Amino acid sequence: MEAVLNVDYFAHILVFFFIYSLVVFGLSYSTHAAGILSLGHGAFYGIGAYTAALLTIHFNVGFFTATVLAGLAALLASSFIGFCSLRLKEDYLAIATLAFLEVTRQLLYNWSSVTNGAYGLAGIPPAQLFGFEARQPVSFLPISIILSLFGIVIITRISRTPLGFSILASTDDPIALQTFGKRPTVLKLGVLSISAFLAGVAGSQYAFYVNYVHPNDFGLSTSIMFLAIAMIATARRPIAGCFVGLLLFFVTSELLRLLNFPAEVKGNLIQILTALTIFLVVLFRERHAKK
Amino acid sequence: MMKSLVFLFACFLMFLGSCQPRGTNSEVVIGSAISLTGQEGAGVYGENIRNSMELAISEINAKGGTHGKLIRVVYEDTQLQPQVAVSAVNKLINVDKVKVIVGAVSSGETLAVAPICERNKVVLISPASTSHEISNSGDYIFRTIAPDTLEGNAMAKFALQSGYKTAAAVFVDNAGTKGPAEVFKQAFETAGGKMVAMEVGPQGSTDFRTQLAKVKAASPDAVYLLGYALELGNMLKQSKELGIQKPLLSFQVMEEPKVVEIAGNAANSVIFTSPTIRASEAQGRTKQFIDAYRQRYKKDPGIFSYNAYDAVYVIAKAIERYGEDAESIKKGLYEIQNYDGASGQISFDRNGDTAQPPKLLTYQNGQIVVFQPQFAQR
Amino acid sequence: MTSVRPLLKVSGISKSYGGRNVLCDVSLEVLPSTVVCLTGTNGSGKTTLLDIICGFIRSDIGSIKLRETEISHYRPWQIARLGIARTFQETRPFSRLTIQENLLVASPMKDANSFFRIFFRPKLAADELRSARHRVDKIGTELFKGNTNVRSADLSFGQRRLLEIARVVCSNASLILFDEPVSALSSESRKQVVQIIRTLVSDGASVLFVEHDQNVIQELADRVYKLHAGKIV
Amino acid sequence: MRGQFDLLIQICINGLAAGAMYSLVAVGYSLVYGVLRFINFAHAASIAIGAYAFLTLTTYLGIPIVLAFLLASSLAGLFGWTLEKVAYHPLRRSSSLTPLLSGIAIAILIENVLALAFGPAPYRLSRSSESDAIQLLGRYSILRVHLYMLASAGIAAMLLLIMLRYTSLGRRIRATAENLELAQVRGIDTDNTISLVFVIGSFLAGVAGILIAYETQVTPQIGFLPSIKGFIAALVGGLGNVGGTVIAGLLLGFFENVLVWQLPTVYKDSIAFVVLIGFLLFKPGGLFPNKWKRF
Repeated sequence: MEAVLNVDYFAHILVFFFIYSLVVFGLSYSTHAAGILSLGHGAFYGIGAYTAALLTIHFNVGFFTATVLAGLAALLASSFIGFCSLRLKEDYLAIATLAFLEVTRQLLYNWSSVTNGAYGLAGIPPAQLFGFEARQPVSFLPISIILSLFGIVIITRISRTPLGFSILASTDDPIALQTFGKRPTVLKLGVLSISAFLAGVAGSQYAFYVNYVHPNDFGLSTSIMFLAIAMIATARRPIAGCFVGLLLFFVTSELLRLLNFPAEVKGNLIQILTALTIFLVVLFRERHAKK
Repeated sequence: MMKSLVFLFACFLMFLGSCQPRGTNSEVVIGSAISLTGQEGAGVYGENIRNSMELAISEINAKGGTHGKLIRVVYEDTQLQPQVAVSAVNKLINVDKVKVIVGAVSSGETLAVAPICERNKVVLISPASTSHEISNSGDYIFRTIAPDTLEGNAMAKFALQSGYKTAAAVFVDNAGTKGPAEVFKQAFETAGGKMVAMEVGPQGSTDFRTQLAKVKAASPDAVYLLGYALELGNMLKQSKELGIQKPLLSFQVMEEPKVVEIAGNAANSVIFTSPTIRASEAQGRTKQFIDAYRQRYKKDPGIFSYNAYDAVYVIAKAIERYGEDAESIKKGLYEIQNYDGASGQISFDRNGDTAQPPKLLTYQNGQIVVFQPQFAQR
Repeated sequence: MTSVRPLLKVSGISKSYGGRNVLCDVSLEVLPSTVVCLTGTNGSGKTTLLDIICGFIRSDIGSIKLRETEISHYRPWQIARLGIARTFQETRPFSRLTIQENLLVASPMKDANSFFRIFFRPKLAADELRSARHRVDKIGTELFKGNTNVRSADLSFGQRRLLEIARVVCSNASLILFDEPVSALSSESRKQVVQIIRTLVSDGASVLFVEHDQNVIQELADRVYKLHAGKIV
Repeated sequence: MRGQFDLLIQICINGLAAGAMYSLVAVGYSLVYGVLRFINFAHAASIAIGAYAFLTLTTYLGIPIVLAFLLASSLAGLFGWTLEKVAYHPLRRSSSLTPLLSGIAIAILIENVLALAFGPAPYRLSRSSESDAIQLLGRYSILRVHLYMLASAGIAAMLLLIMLRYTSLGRRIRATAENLELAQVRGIDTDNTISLVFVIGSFLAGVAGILIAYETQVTPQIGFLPSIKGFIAALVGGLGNVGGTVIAGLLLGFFENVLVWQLPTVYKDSIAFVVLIGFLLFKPGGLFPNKWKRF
């Protein structure tokens, strides 16, 4: 009597897998290649989600335009962190991105005339693409796969060209890079804005898939989750590393959900596993980093 | 590297596909998507709900279960985050093949999972989300807790009857407390009253001294304090510390023992609305539930416990009458009228909401008693 | 033959750090496709002068003219784009990149280096990249016997020195500043470096290099400036 | 008008109270950053450990308050020591990103372990006079625990200044802070010095945790907001400048509450973050950024 293959469960997880992949591709590249540790990607994700939600609810903009505008909104927001990265070095920049995240979250909560504050925004129409409505997870999956491929193309395209080598060089030795006419800060800002754009696009997908957005989803725990996944990647293989990180994350969180751990322990266990992965990856990479 | 990646991805897909729905057909499986861990005291609400559901199920199963089958609950943690709630509900619907889910806790989560339950024709019954925005989010969506409009209006009526001309409100920036505050303001002002201060505290903060100082300066006739497990206790304590002499009004979160533990004797003589009565004056089904809960868990039931207990019973009642598929549960629930539950009289309207009439209660040296309002008859 | 206008004209450059004047009133010229040597004891301000010319350090007074443009207030990347490249005394490879990638970063490419063009002008970027790769491989085989995808962090000191010089060659700058190019090199690679500098000059580039080794100076320098305690002697 | 005047005074007192807590937390931050030039994200964990240790010692084991106070804070200090040995020492030579990440990881780890061990619910420290309000001039109120916070922040700052100026440990700390390699060359056991700095910083965080617990309640997230606000105060005061940090903490608490006198009170927390961004961008040295003499 039970369906052999519960497609919806399968599809739902894969949709989130590919939505998160977009954010994580950008974040891992900006962290490892451009050396910008950002705790603010939860905010870019949120800004993308809210932009798409507001555009579709109030101005019934189409799915595609809303997604592009959501990405651009996040890109615009990233200019603030870009400005900070000009003047601050790594650890101060990380704190500035944390402040940016918290201010954005407070804004989403308090600007209730626009964002409906703590009630969140309901009634976001599902994604319409070429005439059919993607209501079920299965029908939404192709969209998120395509957009994830879009993210892969962008990041690999950059990392394989001399532009990508210059980006790596901008962290290795910005002084020497300048003697060849390249501008390290412009390169870093370029990477940051592209990763913010991808996070914004992912945010709009989340809005269209869940048809509801709430400020509580775009706080520090989301940023840290993205960072934990992005940690696995390396500058040389950003995409492959992210896939390993994503697989690790989803398998552990879904596995824990399926094993009948007492429910109240699961939430903490997932967090503890995330923390341990970050810690072990950082320690492992430190031990093997060639000087 | 690519080969190993593809291989890894393949096992991931197989792993996902392989998780067959468990559950033999000799038992009814109910889903429960509640916050068991997370920020802002999320775990407290989950624990209250889980304890009451387990209590109700053990009682029902002791009497042979429902529709000839025993009941089992699968719990999923939502961490008070809509994003996590969506995945939790997805797993309950698609893996555990549940037809009814008790949850979610915060209004944000319920609004996020409601469309999924509607789409998959699964009944969602929330024991905790009070926002009035949930009322029309679908005909599979029910609640065993009254919408915030009820308590807001009831307290406004009481304030007007007591002759208060001005009032102030201090609440936290989340749906559960913002709703009653705004409803109270609307009702109070339409009837001629005047709100002299509406002070909001940011999420997760426990320091309301400045908000309360502004309220004290506005010298209202009464102060309406709204917060949850981590906030309300501190609001009360800090009002006493700031020497606010005016009568303090509040809502059903006052039932939560943790709030009184934090507030200490500041909780005394706070007038609050709540459909249930904890401790001394409770009678009938509520008293029976309180005694059973204390006997099993050695502590008093907290907020949402009563509503979760009733949720299980009304589900069992619906299944008993029409069967365990979602349509029958839905039909059965809509037919439940003035069911005498632990959280008061439950009757579902066409929105799936219930309206247990809130009673006026207060604390006297640590005990909840019914508040006898001596309105000056004018 | 004073009618030939100098490629680089440094005049009246002074720089002092907290009271200690490192350079005072230094002037020199580099004529097109000539080799000029700057020599002097350690700490006589040679590297500081190079840093000032490259824009890393701002001189207190004085002017630097490249052909007609005054570049003393330009930023390092602006000066580089005008065709000045340099090597460093302590080698500064891009450690995470391979030799080939180091050389590609050094080669001037407009299309393959802009975020905009690699997406919207992929064809142009691809052609430019192909020709650059071709030049880089030629230099790679010449200097590193072909194995150019070795991470530069794993190179020996001598190889890193060669990499710096190869990078400068790839950048086909018109003026190249060498900071002790042959110091601590084996005699065999020392000859190789001198040979490269000669070919560069014959291709029309000019060179200003800092050096102590007298016979290298003899071999290469058309003109020698001697710096002693910040002043030209 | 009388009401508004009273309100302003009470708000200033609230500002003082909040500021006292921020300064106490910030002193620990400033010390650690001053020496190592990096931000210890796991400072929140030391606060939580101090609070929970005190809770267990007093409520469950019934140890007298003063003894429990010292024991709990030294337990937090011990945590600081292990934190440095496990999470930061091995990463000393890496880019300053990695210690940040391991700090975040430890902060999450401790928060969740405490939530598992003690449950998510808030606890109240046993009823005692520390948290009763004192009426000033009959109209304004401040908690006794706020005065304790103010006192301990001041005492801690003074003790630290004296220790750093006149004791051999102080000289070793300043040498390590000035230049790690140079200090090593001069035969100073820098690793031991750095661990001691962490012990002191976390001990102070433990003290702050206990006093915060008295002020409100004990939850796994007790250290989160105070540690961020404490860091902002440390930065505003000039990282590494213990004296300036205490003053900056008071100023932050003061402005946070006073600005909200007219603005809607919901912006209270965002003000602190806007202050942080402002100082990070335009005055990263903080209010009193004199060079190393700042100790």
